[in-house]
Amino acid sequence: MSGASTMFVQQRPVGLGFALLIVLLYVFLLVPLVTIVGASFTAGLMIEFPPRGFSLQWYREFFGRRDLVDGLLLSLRVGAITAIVTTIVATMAALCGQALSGRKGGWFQLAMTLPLLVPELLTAVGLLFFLFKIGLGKTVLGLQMGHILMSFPYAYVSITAALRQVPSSLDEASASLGATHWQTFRMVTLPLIMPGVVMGAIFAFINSFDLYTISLLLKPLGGNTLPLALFDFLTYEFKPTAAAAATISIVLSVIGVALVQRLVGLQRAF
Amino acid sequence: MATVDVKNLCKRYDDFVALDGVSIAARSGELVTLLGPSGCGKSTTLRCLAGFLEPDGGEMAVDGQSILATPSNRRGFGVVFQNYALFPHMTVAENIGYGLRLRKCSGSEITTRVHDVMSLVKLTGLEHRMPREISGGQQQRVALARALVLKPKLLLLDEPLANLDARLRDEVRWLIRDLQQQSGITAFYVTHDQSEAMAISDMVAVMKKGRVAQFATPREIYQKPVERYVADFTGEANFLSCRSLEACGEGRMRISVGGAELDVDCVPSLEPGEAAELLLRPESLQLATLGEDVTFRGRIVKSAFLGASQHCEIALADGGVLKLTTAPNAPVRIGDEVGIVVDRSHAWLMPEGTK
Amino acid sequence: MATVDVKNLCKRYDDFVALDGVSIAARSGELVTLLGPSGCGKSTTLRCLAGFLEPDGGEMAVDGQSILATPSNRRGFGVVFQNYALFPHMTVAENIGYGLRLRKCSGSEITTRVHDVMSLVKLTGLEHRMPREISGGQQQRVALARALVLKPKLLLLDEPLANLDARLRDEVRWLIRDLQQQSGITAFYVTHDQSEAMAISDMVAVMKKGRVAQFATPREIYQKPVERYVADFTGEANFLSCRSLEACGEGRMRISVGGAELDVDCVPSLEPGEAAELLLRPESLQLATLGEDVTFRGRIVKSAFLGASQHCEIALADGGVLKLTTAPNAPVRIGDEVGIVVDRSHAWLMPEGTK
Amino acid sequence: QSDRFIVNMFGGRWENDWRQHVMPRFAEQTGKPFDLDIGLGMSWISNFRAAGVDNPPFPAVMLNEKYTAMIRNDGYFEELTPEKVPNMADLIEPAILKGKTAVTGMLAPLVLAYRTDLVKSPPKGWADLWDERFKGQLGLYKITNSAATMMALWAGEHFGSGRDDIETAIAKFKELAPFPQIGYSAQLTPLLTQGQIAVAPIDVGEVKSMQEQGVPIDFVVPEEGMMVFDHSFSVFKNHPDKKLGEDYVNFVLSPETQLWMAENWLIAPTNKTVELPEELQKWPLQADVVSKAIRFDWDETLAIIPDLNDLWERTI
Amino acid sequence: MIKARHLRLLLGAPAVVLIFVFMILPITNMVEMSFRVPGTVEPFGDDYTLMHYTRVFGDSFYWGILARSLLTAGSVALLCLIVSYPIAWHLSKASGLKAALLYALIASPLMTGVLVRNFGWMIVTALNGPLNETLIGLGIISQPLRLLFTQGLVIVALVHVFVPFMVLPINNALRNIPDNLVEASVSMGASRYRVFRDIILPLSFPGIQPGLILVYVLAVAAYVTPALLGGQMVTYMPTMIIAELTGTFRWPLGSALAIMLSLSTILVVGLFTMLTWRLMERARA
Ligand SMILES: Nc1ncnc2c1ncn2[C@@H]1O[C@H](COP(=O)(O)OP(=O)(O)OP(=O)(O)O)[C@@H](O)[C@H]1O
Ligand SMILES: Nc1ncnc2c1ncn2[C@@H]1O[C@H](COP(=O)(O)OP(=O)(O)OP(=O)(O)O)[C@@H](O)[C@H]1O
Ligand SMILES: [Mg+2]
Ligand SMILES: [Mg+2]
Repeated sequence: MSGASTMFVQQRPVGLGFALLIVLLYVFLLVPLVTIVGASFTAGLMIEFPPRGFSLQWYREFFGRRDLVDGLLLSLRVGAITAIVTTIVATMAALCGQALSGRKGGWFQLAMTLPLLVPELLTAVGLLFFLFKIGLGKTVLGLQMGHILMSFPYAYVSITAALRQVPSSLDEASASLGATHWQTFRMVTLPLIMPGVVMGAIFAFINSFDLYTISLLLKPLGGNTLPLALFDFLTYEFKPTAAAAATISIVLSVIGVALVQRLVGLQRAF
Repeated sequence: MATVDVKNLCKRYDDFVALDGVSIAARSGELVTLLGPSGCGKSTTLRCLAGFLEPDGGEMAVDGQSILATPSNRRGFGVVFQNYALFPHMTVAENIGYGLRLRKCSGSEITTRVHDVMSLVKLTGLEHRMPREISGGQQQRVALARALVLKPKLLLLDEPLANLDARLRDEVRWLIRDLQQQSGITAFYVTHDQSEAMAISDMVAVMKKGRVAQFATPREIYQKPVERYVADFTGEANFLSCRSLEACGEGRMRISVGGAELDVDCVPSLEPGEAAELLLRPESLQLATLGEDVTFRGRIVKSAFLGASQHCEIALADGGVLKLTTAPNAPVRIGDEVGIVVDRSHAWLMPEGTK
Repeated sequence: MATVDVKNLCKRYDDFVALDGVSIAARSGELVTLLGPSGCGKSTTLRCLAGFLEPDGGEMAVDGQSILATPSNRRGFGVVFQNYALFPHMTVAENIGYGLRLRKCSGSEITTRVHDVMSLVKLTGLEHRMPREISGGQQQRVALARALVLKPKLLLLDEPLANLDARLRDEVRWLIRDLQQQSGITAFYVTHDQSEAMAISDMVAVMKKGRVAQFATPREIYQKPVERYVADFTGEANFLSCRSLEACGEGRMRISVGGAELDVDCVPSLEPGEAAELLLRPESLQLATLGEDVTFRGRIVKSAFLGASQHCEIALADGGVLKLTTAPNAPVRIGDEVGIVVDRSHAWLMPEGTK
Repeated sequence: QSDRFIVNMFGGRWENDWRQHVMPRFAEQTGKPFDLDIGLGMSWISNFRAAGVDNPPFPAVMLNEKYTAMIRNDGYFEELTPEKVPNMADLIEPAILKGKTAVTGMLAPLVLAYRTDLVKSPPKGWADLWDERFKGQLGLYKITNSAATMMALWAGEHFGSGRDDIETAIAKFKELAPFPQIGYSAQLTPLLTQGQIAVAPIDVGEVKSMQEQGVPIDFVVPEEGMMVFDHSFSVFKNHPDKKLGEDYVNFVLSPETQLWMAENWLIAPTNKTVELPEELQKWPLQADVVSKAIRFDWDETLAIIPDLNDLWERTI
Repeated sequence: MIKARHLRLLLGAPAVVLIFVFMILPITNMVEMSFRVPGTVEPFGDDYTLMHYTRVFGDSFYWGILARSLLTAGSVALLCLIVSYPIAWHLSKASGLKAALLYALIASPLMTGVLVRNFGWMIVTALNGPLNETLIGLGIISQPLRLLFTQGLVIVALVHVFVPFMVLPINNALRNIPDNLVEASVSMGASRYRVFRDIILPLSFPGIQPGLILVYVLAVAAYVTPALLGGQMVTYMPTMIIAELTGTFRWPLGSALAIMLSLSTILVVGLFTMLTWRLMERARA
């Protein structure tokens, strides 16, 4: 870094141009989000940015709409279960993957990330047929399985990365001090991979919260997830309520991230 | 407080033979060092003992009882790792008390025992620091304390000083030796630093490609190595090819070397007439002053001031080079013709070996 | 082939003063070593010279010309890093040829120059290996070759041997010294290993917390240190507190120590009556044999066999401890009463210092 | 028999209104709690097909006739009669669909909407879409939407040899390209609102809500006749709650429900006994207007659709 | 100890079951489906045939759509790389709280649903939206641009969505490049540009390659964004597949198309991996 900084000192114009570029890129990342949040507070009747005045009317409208609120609740529930189950299964799988070496480890890794590598659509349609075959068609459980499947790779990758940072000598040290495998896991490994585990859970949750195609095909009778409800809403009405709903999901995500920050520290989590 | 017997230990990694019949033993309270270059199998041996690896063959016994079937966490050995392997999420005190906690000791017992061992290794006051907040030397001592607090039967140390700087190394080395002797714990110690091995061991096993080349006391290893490899690895050495002429007494041999004939001690199994090499340690050579009995003559080709001493290299007439050490202020000038006096009682004859 | 002048170099990292007025100089073709404990500012000095850091004050000149305004990539110095900093994605030959490529040399010129320098550092045959496929010692030589091939005005080496094991270190150290002398390149060399510094330097700068404590030849640094810190850092040392009684000639002083009165050399600035410390290097002490002029008496409290020698510690009657080195086979038993002979020409008196 | 009565409905506003204003009355009638399965024709059909004839997930279903036609010959549906569904007796005649497996419960008129500020002389009929003055200002549907299908069939008939003259139809639409192709009529709303397009065939309900938001917009009923989205209701033969399903269809066809839909959604009633109130007279919901709408035979249409879609995708 | 190792392998069982039962079996099902004859009553018949594949592979129309899908995904991946690289570089130089904030910023698109983001783009690109207003305000354009339902917007939105997937691995790779490699190269006379070209770029490739692959795979299969922002002006494979599977109910054909898409994605990724294998090998420290 210091080498580069010296170079900056000597070639300031490039540095300035670069800084400008970086700012523009970050703006690019933020623009749609800022727009939505802004638009959700409009006092006008149309979705627009900058908003026309300030009002909370669209939030009131959102919470008055059962279709949207029910969607939010279902999404939260499915997301929470997905996060918990996925994290447990992925932690176990990551421990297993660590014990596999070389070629076998590579295949295992590939298998675990398969849901990410196959187009979601193919999985979704395949699952639709399959779930009806085994009697889980149009049930919350079926939807849940689809979400767990699609969120699994994110948790797996995050936890595996964390596990790779734990030197095997710590396991050995713990064993040499008399710990059983379970004790080593609980007292040494788990605390050390916690940032990765929490990050994995958050990723799984966020991913589940965002799944569209899978949910569209697998959704249970009488249920709609928030993205589906929002899509339907946007299909028939183009009102700032949608911006309010979107803002609420953004806020939920931010709360999630803040939670990670409190629990494990964000720097360690990535 | 335990005797250890390792017999004919073998271990393969896939196709690669890492241990090829290693036998070593430790008497109760002894410190045994495994010495050898990188990759010779020192860590592998230790890890088999610790139970982290399962040997493919051979026997390991502690106090006469085989430990092959005992899992690592029930062997009751203390292990100290090269990079300390401290638990980064626990304070110093928690690290040290971890083993006691596993043994379900009471809180107050843990506190006292941790406190005692911490004052033993001079860490008092650092209880609540995290491992990353203390220096390398202190970390090393935490690792040691963590092993010692459990009063292990056997202490296994894998290059415990490798990550310390020269001055700290010295300090911690003596600490380890003192603690080991005070508590009378049997210990295995892995290093590739010969001076470390020499300084603190009761016995040294010099390892070579998965085998033990020589297992003996430090003095014997240094002064009476069984082969060139051992001599080479245990300190600076000069080797001169020579012809062995005839035996002249038990373990002695007359040889002809560099134009001179000498009687020297030799490896017992050596036969007269065999090609042999003469080992001359630098400290058994001296530049001749007037009137001394000069054995070799040559010209100084290199010299370096080392503070406590000077290092010279002298080219002999027949092309060999002898390295030797002189007092720091002796006048050595490159190019000078000099004579060399050999301390014959410290010359040693070995069978000619591949290096 | 360049003279270097560093004057009063200062560098701060935020609030922390890393360099606090460092002045050193190198004559053409000299090898100057920066020696000091971790964190004393050795690397910082070197990195200022290399242009990786901008000093906050002071002057650096090469051949009389200030280089402060020259960016790093136009200074034309060769830099060798502690962990080699080889480009992992280039073969050995590509690594060495990289600088030539940047200079737009023709392909054939690159090939010959790379080939030449590789045979100089004895790497021939490894051209197409990747850095990770060669040993540490070989990597070190690649790093060296990569700097040398550009025929730099000045060679900067930051702990180039730190990652090598003891035996390799010796080999590469001599290689560096030989190459530097053959090519006559001026060099700055950073290390915290005193024996390394002693062995290969023309001049040594001993650094202490961002300053130069002493800048002199290795011999002077070792034998006539200006303060205890320098003596301590440059080798094993015994210090005895004493009273200086009176000057007895240019740079000599009469002192009273441990019950004896001695005439010894001293730091020129020392005034009679000042509190002072006597430096006795272990090699200027000897166990007394019969009839010798014994200076001190004491009891052996520790001894260790080191192969080429033995290390003893002797407790004096007044509580001081003297460390000394004896021949490997001298009979030393812990508890023995012994007399100690001092080589007075190598005793050295310094002002009393904080350690 | 399940403990809840489940039927399907579109999402968004449809779902919300159906849940809050319509279904409670039916639940009161039957004394059974209800739930809605939200989705679209294609997802319901996927589900019924995946579930198979013997296991329909719920008893009664609302579908576009396009989708009804897809499975009505597969034996999914019960034949409906006035005995089972008394209100069938009052239906306008075209509302009873082929094979009596379905009855149209909602007719949503599709008209031509235009921005009054952007369009100087409004279009009169479908053919005006090809007029130079609207070039680049049109918003149309993607071919998977039945509106696009209907318009293509109409174009085949109008410009070519008949409804099955898909080559001509596609060629005519090619002339209009590029134009935004929309999945659902409400997706045209933001485009019209923002003025990104000026003319589009759209559900009258959307026109009304845009007018309420203050968008300068108006509509014409095309002179060739408007088109309609028809949502038909069917009952599954193999569902244990079949009887409830029939009651539900009857409930939807009842004058109260029909009037409610007309007032709130601008849906044209199919029950002849419904009297439209004064304020609804300006919208094209009256039985005589509706009867003049262009209608299609979806069995025939379905046979054409694969080729039509194919050609559309390839050409436009 | 053998037993302990086996126990550890057993931990993988739930995950393997999950993947096998809910992923591999259903997809095998789909593969089988793609060989069925089209049905008259049901979406597929009982007999097997290759006709869907001969049809799909023998028709330049499908090849065209496939090529468009693959090319679009390719340009999304490349653009994403261009956008992400400076961000990753900037991020890799940050530490402490600043790094945490930047991470949060970069991850923010991930944390808000696809739908939400797309919706945001709709507002941004509205005729009277902020983008048009800004551009007009800056005098760059005089007439508002119609951006919604253009292919450009689809690509921009996809790039936006995938930036985190690209930034994180590249940031990782950049962080693993020791500073002294840069210094070494500078000391040998390298300019800023040469340092980047010769050292930074090749050594960050282990981050670039997985980033490109991941973004490519995700972009090929993207459905919602093109559907929502593209206005169907151009057809991509996923839209086609959805239409066949859920619109016209030609399941065997739809399956065949889905499999064609998957196979060609795998082929492209495999080819790319092979072509860049040497670069990866070299950069692996
Ligand atoms: N897990 C493994 N798989 C394959 N080979 C291994 C493995 N562990 C060690 N080896 C090989 O076995 C040999 C002995 O390794 P070991 O770690 O015992 O050496 P060592 O003497 O401790 O060396 P060092 O001083 O470098 O630690 C080495 O050549 C090493 O390459
Ligand atoms: N980038 C930095 N920011 C803040 N402080 C620094 C930085 N780099 C070095 N320092 C501090 O400056 C002092 C001198 O550092 P320098 O690297 O020169 O030491 P050194 O003598 O080379 O030590 P070592 O032998 O450990 O390499 C150290 O105390 C170090 O903590
Ligand atoms: Mg080892
Ligand atoms: Mg340094």
